[in-house]
Formats: sequence, structure tokens, C-alpha cells
Amino acid sequence: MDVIFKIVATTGFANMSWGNLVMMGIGGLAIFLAIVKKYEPLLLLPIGFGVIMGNIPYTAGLPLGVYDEGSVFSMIYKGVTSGLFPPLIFLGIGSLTDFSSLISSPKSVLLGAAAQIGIFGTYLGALLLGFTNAESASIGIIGGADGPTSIFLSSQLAPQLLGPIAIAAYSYMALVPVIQPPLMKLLTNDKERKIRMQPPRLVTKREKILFPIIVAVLASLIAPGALSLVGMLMLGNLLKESGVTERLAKSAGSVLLDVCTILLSFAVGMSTQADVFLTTKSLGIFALGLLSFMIATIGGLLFAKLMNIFLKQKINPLIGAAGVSAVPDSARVVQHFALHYDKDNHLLMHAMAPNVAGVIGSAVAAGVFMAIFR
Amino acid sequence: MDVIFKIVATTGFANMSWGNLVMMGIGGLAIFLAIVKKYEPLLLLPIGFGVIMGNIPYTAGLPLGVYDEGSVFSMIYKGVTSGLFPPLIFLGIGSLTDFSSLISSPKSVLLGAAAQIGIFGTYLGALLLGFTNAESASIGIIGGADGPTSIFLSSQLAPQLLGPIAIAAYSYMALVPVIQPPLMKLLTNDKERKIRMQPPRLVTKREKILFPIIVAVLASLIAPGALSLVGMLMLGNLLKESGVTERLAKSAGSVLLDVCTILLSFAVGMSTQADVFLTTKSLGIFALGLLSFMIATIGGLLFAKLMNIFLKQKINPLIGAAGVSAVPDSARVVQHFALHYDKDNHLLMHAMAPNVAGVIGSAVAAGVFMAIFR
Amino acid sequence: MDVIFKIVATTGFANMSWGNLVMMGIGGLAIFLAIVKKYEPLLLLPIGFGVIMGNIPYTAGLPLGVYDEGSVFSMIYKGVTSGLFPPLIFLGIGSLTDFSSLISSPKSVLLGAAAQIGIFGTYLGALLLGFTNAESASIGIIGGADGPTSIFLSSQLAPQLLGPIAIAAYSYMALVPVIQPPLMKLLTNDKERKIRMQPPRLVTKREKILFPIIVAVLASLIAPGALSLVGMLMLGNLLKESGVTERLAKSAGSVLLDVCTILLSFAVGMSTQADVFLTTKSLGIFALGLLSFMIATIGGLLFAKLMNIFLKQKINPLIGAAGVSAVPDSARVVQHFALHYDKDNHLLMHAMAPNVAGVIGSAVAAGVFMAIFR
Amino acid sequence: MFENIIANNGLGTALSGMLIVFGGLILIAAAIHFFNVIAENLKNNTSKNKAANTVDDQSPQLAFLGDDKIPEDELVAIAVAVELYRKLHFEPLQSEITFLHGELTNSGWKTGTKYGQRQKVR
Amino acid sequence: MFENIIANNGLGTALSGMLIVFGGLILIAAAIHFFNVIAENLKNNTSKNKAANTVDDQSPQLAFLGDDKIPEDELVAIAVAVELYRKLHFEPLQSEITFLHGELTNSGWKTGTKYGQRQKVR
Amino acid sequence: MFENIIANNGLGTALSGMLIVFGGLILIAAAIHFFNVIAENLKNNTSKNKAANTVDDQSPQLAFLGDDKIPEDELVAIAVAVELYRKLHFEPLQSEITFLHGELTNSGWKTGTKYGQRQKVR
Ligand code: NA
Ligand code: NA
Ligand code: NA
Repeated sequence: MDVIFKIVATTGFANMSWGNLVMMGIGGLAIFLAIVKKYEPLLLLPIGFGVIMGNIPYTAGLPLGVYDEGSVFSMIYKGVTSGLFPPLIFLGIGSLTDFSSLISSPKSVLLGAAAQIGIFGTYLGALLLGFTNAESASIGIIGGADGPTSIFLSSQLAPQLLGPIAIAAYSYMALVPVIQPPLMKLLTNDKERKIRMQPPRLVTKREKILFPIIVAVLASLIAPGALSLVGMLMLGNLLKESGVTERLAKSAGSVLLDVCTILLSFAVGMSTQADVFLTTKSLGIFALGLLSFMIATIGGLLFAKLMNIFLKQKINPLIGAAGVSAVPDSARVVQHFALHYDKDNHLLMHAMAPNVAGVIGSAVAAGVFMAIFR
Repeated sequence: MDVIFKIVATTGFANMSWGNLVMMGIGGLAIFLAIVKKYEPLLLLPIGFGVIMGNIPYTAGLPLGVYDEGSVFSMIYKGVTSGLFPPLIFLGIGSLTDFSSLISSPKSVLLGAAAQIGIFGTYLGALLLGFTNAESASIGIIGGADGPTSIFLSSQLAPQLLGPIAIAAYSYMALVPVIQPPLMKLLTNDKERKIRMQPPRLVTKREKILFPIIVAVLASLIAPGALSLVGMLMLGNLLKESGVTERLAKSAGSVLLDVCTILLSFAVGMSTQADVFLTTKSLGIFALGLLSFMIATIGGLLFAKLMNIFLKQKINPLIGAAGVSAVPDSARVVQHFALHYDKDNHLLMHAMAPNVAGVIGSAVAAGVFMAIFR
Repeated sequence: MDVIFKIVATTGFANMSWGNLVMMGIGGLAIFLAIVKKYEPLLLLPIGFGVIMGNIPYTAGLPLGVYDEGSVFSMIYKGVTSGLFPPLIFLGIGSLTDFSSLISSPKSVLLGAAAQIGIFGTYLGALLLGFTNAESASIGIIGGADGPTSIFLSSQLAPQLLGPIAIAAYSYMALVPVIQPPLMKLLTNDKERKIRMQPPRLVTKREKILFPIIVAVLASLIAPGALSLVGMLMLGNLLKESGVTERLAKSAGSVLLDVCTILLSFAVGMSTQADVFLTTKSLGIFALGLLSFMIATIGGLLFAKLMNIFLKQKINPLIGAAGVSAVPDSARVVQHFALHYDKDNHLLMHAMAPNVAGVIGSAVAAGVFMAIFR
Repeated sequence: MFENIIANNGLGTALSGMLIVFGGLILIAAAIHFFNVIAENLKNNTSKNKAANTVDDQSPQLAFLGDDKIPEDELVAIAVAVELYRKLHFEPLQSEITFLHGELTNSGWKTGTKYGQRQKVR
Repeated sequence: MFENIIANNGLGTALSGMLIVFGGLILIAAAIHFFNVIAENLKNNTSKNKAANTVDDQSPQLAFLGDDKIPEDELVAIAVAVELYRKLHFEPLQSEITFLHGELTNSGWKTGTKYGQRQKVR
Repeated sequence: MFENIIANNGLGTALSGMLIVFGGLILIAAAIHFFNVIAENLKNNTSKNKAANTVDDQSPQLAFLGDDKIPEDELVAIAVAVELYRKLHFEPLQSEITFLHGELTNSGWKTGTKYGQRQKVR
């Protein structure tokens, strides 16, 4: 009889809290968005499932959760908190990314820089709410709209906030098609939206090969803290563009990327146990994250308009919004938005340039924070 | 001259024991069964090779074996003893498994439960032979007929017995076509064997998506200890069935599964050094393991007959034998056995339902043991 | 203002040394050779990029490099220094290697043994230059012309020299088409170069399956230290040849091999920070490494000529040069060299036999060193 | 003889273990059964048009998950691709097909132990 | 209200951070621009023949990176291969194609939870 | 000059090392030679029928490992699959084929840095 009581006491039913139920609902919502709305399914699906699993209650002492020393999931979570998975994911992403649009249009780089104002603005906002320097930097980076960069910086500066920061970053990345269009409407006029841009010039193979090397060197020289992320991103890209290491690029961009994505996403989801996740800090992080995305979008848009004052060949200011990265979603949002006003104005490949530049920009920003606060 | 002596003294010839030779013979037998008889080659081949390599003698101090601190194989073995590989393998298995037969026939779940009596019966048997509680639980789980579950529970409760338990589990899984038919003949009559079952109903995509989520939640709530195994199994299945994360499911079910299988199997094989493996305990484990498989088979068969007393639409009691899991071998054994008596009676897909239910059942049983004994 | 100074002080520009620039040039050269000359691109490209990234200066304390506790790259480098990656790479290589040429021509094994004189000769040379026993052994193994073997032995015996040894080994392997032909010209006469060899006999599947088992057992018995390397190489080959585990062989030979190659190569490159790499020791290692390759080539050639004194069916002494391994480059060099003198004399598959035998020979030599010096 | 079982409360553990296993799996079965009931109701309520959409891969006819009609030649192309995919990935191709011995075989010898420019050609 | 920002020198950090980001990316832009200038010069200097060689995948015509002319039937074969490759790897094939229900389906049931002889056939 | 070698017993180590390497490889060679002898005997003893079965992939004719005759069209299909497989996996396809610039190219731009819905299309 004693044993039955002991067993029943260990079932989750006996320990379920309201917080767990709320979190499981959130996890279900993420899965719903992933499957039905197709919002970032590769990330939201394992995250959502992880949130549900992470909120199954169990008696303390059983080594099950990501915070329990020696448990399987704690080992996987170690790949997140040690900062190992994000660079490996960037290696895979680099081997899938085509930077030719950026190479053919170097001035777009500036738009990718301008959007990073979201990061630094939110950093100030987070300080205002009373977060520490390291925490504020980690929260600000949400506006970089790059999941791995956010997770990497949090793991280095504010591991205690890793869960909410990661969830916020991925959520808002999924919601880019909802967040950006109103701001684009607000800050551009009809004439600007219809600006057509010249087709980009052709890029040679040699340029594509030299590009990752030069970017990696310059970005790492100016912000050595960006070395892990930019270095791996550009290694992946070099493997792809060199033309002599396709099998390496293929493996990095398929299974390695997939496995790291599954494990990182699931572990991040598992880390949202109600008792550590449902805090006012998390609420603040979510509010600041949204702010961050909005400032970044505005920054990109306005900077594009500013550039137009000096440029002879005007750029369409909408592509500034793509500077937040969230590749390739924000570039697609630009494309759809522009098509609505001129059905023959295809901005997608013009928007890809600030889009991928934004990734480099965020990584540099992360490097700056790492250099100062660590 | 001194050096030559030193070298010769380090060669394996100088240190070979009879036990090593016996174990190398066993390893060779496993390879033979894998290649010639095609019994579970993906497991028996690397295990067999590991057994041979693990019994190459060497002078103490050289860091070569799985038990030597700092050796390469000790690092790989850590993936086994820490319990990391089994959930990763379950992730891959989940991404390859089709649960529709189970969804369309929920009552078959009971057969998957009934077969777990093999686990608990053998647990008692092991206690009888003087094993401790934790050891007995680990030995009993052999009857679950799921390699990763056995290894996971052993790694958590009785790491010192991991080698023989893993070898016993995989051996008997390979021998299912030899162990089960006599019991099926003994416990069913001709009329029962010829019972035909209705084709299962069609399963919708929505059901297939909800299934892994619901099973993971319920199984983890009732037996939180099952979270690691059931959670990963169902994560893999969700990745597959969602329809939006095929690349993740593909990677989990191919390379991740394969690499973990190679490393786990080889390391388990390497762990069978004669001096730690050839003990009376191992003999007892092998005897109890066989008993466990037999009780499980009998339990499934008899429970199916018991259900028939209450059911209007009779089920073929043979499919009860598939409740032991050993997916998909025991379901195939049922198919072949039934065909022998009625050449048009295809039970395969009916047998798959208890077959996969047995996997969940064993994981729950493992969760129960973990909650009590850890 | 303070902050700006702090940031500027952390940029790489502020800390760049001449040594770093030299190393970055070397890294660029490696990338050039990989892409333009197609010399071992799978290795030289990630190594070269790693050399460049590893020489980006940064303020001490930032956890970025392979030598910084807790950094991402230190975790990856751990896979090199712990000796874990080389056996995994050998697993993949084994699953891609066809040993039939060796099976059909067992006497070629002797050529693979003879070329190992390069290892032991250079070991003596290194002692002469004042290196310790363990260091000399690690340097000598460069002549084995097998990257993973060199790295594995260095990681076990002389981790402080791992960087230069690895770079030297891979560099000379890439330069085999430059190093070997002059020696082949010097040591053979026209008549010898034109010797034609009989086509090898057909090899059965059974032989191919038994071969890896027997080689693994014999090599490990005679030199247990070779167990990790030869064991994994032959496990991979068994997975391939068994015919029942193709999915395992495929995964081991594709993604596992690729990922380990990327991480190992990049980490080895990163380890060449100018301040630890640019030493007179490194220069000595490079000189000895070249010597090692040359002695190995000469050893193989002369031993083939020696064998011809006793053999009724003469072998073409050129294939002795393939005994250094550097598979399959040195075999190809032999093929091209022989074609030059007799355009119908295809030696490639005859040269593959000593070529793969050299891999086993070097691993045995490494095993001997490990047994003595560890 | 049974003292070890008694001392460890083996029977209690075994019985309650079986209880939990059965309880858990019955819960799961009930949840799935609940699906089935709902599925049945939904099917009856919705139009034939919609129902065709929920037909699954155990269907006795060729059935598609998407709503759209697939052009026939696309269908043929996909079928060929599937066929090839299965040949490529599920069958032990490499060991069943061999190549002619002759000039071409040299390429077969690219397979070597070092993974430099090696290509997996047999 | 702003004391936390002031205490942490937040404005200084933010401004200098933006400075570095802009500085870094402008450096990169300059380097790329430098490429472009060189590329332009090279293109003007080299023969048309060579120039055709540097045409990239954003080209408005079908263009190849190699120098050699590719035989037409090889081209067709490659195109088919690409087509199939895309079908195989980029489209959710497995869930769109279903197989006939009947004798053949037995093979479909090899899919099981244990990964013994299982093959991924649906 | 040689004191370091002498102090470390370098010659002894080197000689015995070579001895072991030669010893080990001769052992292996002997074992393989033993194979060959047995293989020879077996071949002579067994019927022609069986012998055809042991022909290997270095065979001068097209040879198959299985006993069964393969239907010709299946053979053709497999050969096509192998051909495609080689094109897909061994040749640098992605960088050799380019796509038309125009409406279709938009899909080419799905390639982005975030791995959300990105597909690897060039
Ligand atoms: Na960004
Ligand atoms: Na089971
Ligand atoms: Na060698």
C-alpha cells in the first residue's frame, strides 16, 4: 500500500500547478502556430513540445529536467548554456546562405547596420526597467532577430534569462509578418513604396569565395567577441562557395544543422518550467523584445529614407525594414508589401542584401557586448 | 633488448586469457547471426565486433578500454552510461514509426500493457535470485524487449550490470522468431489462430499529429520517469507527422539514429571484457532475460484470450504476442505464424498496434522503476 | 569616452602582431592551394580558415580561442586533444575504403610495412635534435602520412606539439605529388618503371567480410595501442562489407566523417596562434616531417627492389612509393608516373594495396609508440 | 526462499507497477478512443468534399493529402522520383551494381583511405 | 528614473556600440565595393570569352561556371537530376504520395519502432 | 651528438618498432594468403554455378552478387538511378546548373540565413 502511495505521489497529476497548465497551453499554441500557420515550424514545433514536456511536474530528486544535475536533458541543455549549439547552427546556416545580393550592393550593408539601433535602444530600455548591464545587453539582442545570436549572448552574459530571451526572440521572429507591415505603412508614402530598383550586377565566383574570408576577418578584428558566430557563419559559407568542399557544406547544412536545431529548440522549450519562467522579469523581457523589433524596423526604414537624401539612384525605403534580419521572412514581408502597391515591383532580392547584412550586424553588436561585459 | 621484452610483454598474445577467447567466440557468433541469419544486423554486428575488440588483452595502464579513464572508448561509453544515447535513439525511432494502427485500434493498447507482466514477473524472479531492488528492476526490463529502454534504465539504476543486460536484451530481441512460435502454438488452438480481424479504419492527419502530444503528456504525467524516453520518442514522431518539419525528422531518423546506434552498440560490446562479464551474475541475467521474454509473450497471448470473453468482435489472440514490442519482429512472427494456418489471414498491421503499444508500456514501466528506486 | 577607449582597445587592430600577419598569410596560402590547386581541399580549406581566425588578436580574458577555458572553440578542440575525433574519422574512412586490392595481393603488405621506416628514422632524427622520446615519436609519425593517426598519437604523447605536427602532416600529404616523383626518378631505372603486373585475382564477399575482423584482431594483438584506430577503421569497413548494415556505413562515411573533419580541421587551424606556433620547434618539426616523407618513400621503393630479387613474378618497384599511404594520392602519383613511361601500364590498383597497407602499418607503429611511451 | 522479495516489498512494487502501466495505457487508449468518436462525428457532419480530404495513407485508393488536384505529368514525375528514391536509399545498390572493368575502372580506384579528393565510387 | 542608465554608463555603451557596428559594416561595405571596382576593371580588360565565364547564377540566361561546353544530352541528364533532386529533398514527398492498399502494403509495415531490419517505406 | 639517442635508447626502440610493424603486417599477410589458398581450393571444388556467384566487382564483365536474374527493365531503372545518384552526390551540381532569371528566380531567394522556411534552392 505504501508503495502505491509512493508511486501516486510521484505522478504528475499530484504535483500539477496552474503555472504548468498555462505554460502547457503556451506550448500548444506554439505547436499550433508552427503547424497551422507555418510560422517558423522548424523552431516553434520542437520549442512548443519542449515547453509542454518541461512543465510536466515530477517529484524533486528525479533527474529529468534541464536543471537537474546528471539528467539527459541537462546534458543537452549544456549544449545551449555553454554556447556550443549556436555557432554550429551558424556553420550550417552559412553553408545555406547566398550572399550575392549583398556583394552586388554593398551600400545595403548600412541598412543592416541601422536596424541594430533596436538592439542598443532596447538595451537602454532594459537598464531603465532595472535590469543589470549584462542582462540588458542580452535582452537588447532580441532585436537582432537572430535566434542563435540571442541564445549565444545570453549564454555568455545572462544564462539565468536564457529561456525567456530565446522564446521571445523566436516568437517575434515568427511574428515578423504581423509586426512589420503596420510600421512600413506608417513610415513610407505611396511614392516611396513604388520606387523600383535596378537589377543587381552579376557576381563572380571569386568574389563569392573572397567575401566570407574578408567579412570574417574584418568583423572579428573590429569586434573580436563576434569571432565565434561570424567565424562559423563564414566558414560554412566558404565551404559552400569554394566549390571544392561540397560534401562538407552539405553535411553542415543538413544533418548537423537539423540535429543542433532539434536539440537546442527542445532544450530551450524544456527550460521554461513555470516556476522559473512565469516571473515579472519574463513579462518585461517579452515587452522589451517587441519594442526591440519595432525600433529595429523603424531604424532601418528611416535610415533608408535618410540615405535617399544623398543618393542619386534612390533605394526603396521598404528594404530598410529587412535590415532586422529574421532571414528570409522580413525580406519576404517587404516583397509582399511592395507588390501590393505595384504588382511588378519585385523587391525580394534587393531586400535580401540588408537582410543578410543584419545578421552580420547583430553578431558584431553581440561581439561588442561580450567585449564590454565579460 | 630490454625494449623488445617490454614491447613483447605489451602484445595481446602475452596476456590472452581463456575468458577472452570465449568472449571473442561469442562476438564472432553475433557477427555470424547478423550477417548470415540477418538477425538484427544493425545492432548485433557492431556489438559483436565490439565484443571481439573489448577482449583484446593489453597491459593495464594503457588507456584503451571503455573502463579506462580518459580513453577514447570511455568517452563513447559515457554516452551509454550517462543515459544520453537511448533517448536520442528513441528520437530517431519516433521519426520512423507509424502509429496509425494503434490510433485506429485503441483497445490493442491493453495487449501492450499486458505483455509488461514479463517485466514485473522477472523483477520478482531476480529478487528471488538475490539481486538488489535496483538490479532486479534493470534485469526485469529486458522483458520489455526494447534495447534503448533496457540500457537507459540500467544506466540509471544498475550501471554495473549494463553490459550483460544490454547484450541479453538485444540477443533475445534477435531471437524472437525462435522464442515466440512454440509458446504461440502451446497457448492457442486452431480456431483461434484463424480468427480474421476487420481492416482498421482510416486515420486522419490531425489524429496523427495529436497522438504523440497526448501520449507524451499522459505517459509522463502518470510515470514522470518515462519522460526522457517517451518524450523523445514522441518528439520524433511529431516531427514526422506534423508535415512541416520533414527535414528535422529525416535527419533524426537517419544519421543521428545511425551514429548513436553504431557508438552505443560498439561501446556496449566493448564493455564485455571477460573479467567483468564472465560471472555467475551474467548467467543469471541471461536466464532471467529469457524467462522475461517468455512471460511477456504468454501474458500478451492470455490477455488477448481474456479480452475475447468480453468482446463482441473477437480479436486474434496471436496478436497478443506482439505486445512484447521487439518492433517489428514480433509482429512479423505473428504474421507468418497466422499465415501458416490461413494463407489469406494477414495479421501484420493488426499486430503492429500492440507492438508499438508495448514500447510505450515498457517505457512507462521503466519510469515507474525509476521513480521508486532512484 | 572611457567606454570607447575600452572598446577600441579590444579591437583586433590594436593587438595585431607581425606573427599574426605571417600566420594569416599562411592560412590564406592553404586556402589558395585547396581551391586553386585542389590539394586536399577537404582538409586544407577548413585548416586555412582556422589559421586565419586563430590569429585574430583579442584582449586576454575573452573566451574565444581554443586555449581559453570555457570557450566554444576550446570545447571543439577538446575533441582533438582528447583523441576522440581521429578514431571517428577512421570509422568513416573505413566505411569508404575498398581493401580488395590488398586482399588479392598479400605480399604488398610488406611494402606498407617498409615505408614505416620513415617513422622510426625520423624518430631518431628528432631525438638527435633534442626532442624528448614522446615528442620524437609524435614527430616521426608524420611520415606515416595519415592525418588522423598523427593527431591521435600527438594528442596522447605530446599535446603541446599537436598544432605543428597536424599542420605538417596535412601539408606534406597535400604535397605528395611534389615530393615523391623526384625520388621515384632517382631510385628506379627505365626498365623497372615499365614492369607490368598481372591483374589481381577476384575477391569474394566472404573474404571482404573476414578481412576487417582478422586485421583488427591481429593488429590489436600485436600492438594493443593501435586498437582505437585500427578497431574503428575496421569497424567502418565491416559495416560496409557485411552487406546488412549499409545505412550505418553510409551515415558513418558521410555526415559523421564530414562533421568530424570540419571540426577537427578548423580547430587544428585555430590552434596555430602565432605566439604558440611560431617557434624554432615548429621549424624543426616541419623539417623533420619532410625528411620523414622522403625516408618513407625511399624505404618503400628500395624494399620493392629488394623483394624483386627473391620474387619470380617481379613487382613494379614504383608501387613501393605508395606504401607511405597518403591514400589515394600516392597511388595516383605512381599511376601517373608509370603512364609517362608506358602509356598502357596502369598501376593504380596495384599501388592501392601497399597504399592501404601503409595505413594499417602506421597505426601499428603508433600503437607501438603508445605502448612504450605512455 | 522468498525473504528477499518480502524484504524488498517486491510484490507490492510489482503489483503497483502493473497497475500504473495498465492505468497509463488505459488512459491513453481512452484518449485515442475519444479521438475516434470525434472523428466519426466530424466525418458524418462535414460534406463529402471535406471528408475526401481526411483519407489517409491506409486508403485503398491512391489518395492525396492536399486539396489541389495535381497535374498528371507532375504526378508521374513524382512517382518516378519516389521510385528512384527508394532504389537509391532503401536498396543495397552499391553492392549490387558493378562497373565494367577497363579504362573506366580507374575512377573506381579513387576510393581510398584518406578522404582527400576521394569519391565514393564502386 | 534614469539613474540605472547613468550608473551603468548606458548611453556611452549604446552610442559606442552603434559606432562599432556602423564602423565595422562600413569597413566591410568598403571592402566589397573595392571588389566591385576591381571586378569592373577586370571585366573590361579581359576578353569576352573570359567574361562569359564569370557570369553568375543571377544571370538572365542559362549560364555555366565551367569553361567547357557541356554535351547537350549530358545537360538534359543533369537537368533531370536537378529536377528529381528538388522533388526528393525539397518537397514533402513522403506525405503526399501514398501507396496502394493491398498485397503490397505489407512491405509498408516494415516501419516499426525498433530499428532492426526496418526500412523507411510508407 | 648522439647522446640523446643513446640516453633514450632510441636505436633499440626504432629497431624493435620496425620489428613489430613488420611482424604484425607479415602476420596479416599470412592470414590473407591463407584466405587465398582456401579460396582457390573452394573454387576448384565447387560447381561452376556456385563459382559464378563469388565473382566480385573487379570482374571484367557485368556481374551481380545475387543469385536471381534481374529483369532487364529493372536493370535499366537501377542503372539510371545509379547514374543520377552519381550526378547528385559526386558532382558539384549546385554550382554548375543555374536557373533562369525572371519570375522563377523568386523561389531562388528563399535561401536565407535563418533556417525557418528556407529551402536550399539555387
Ligand atoms: Na540581425
Ligand atoms: Na516493450
Ligand atoms: Na601510413
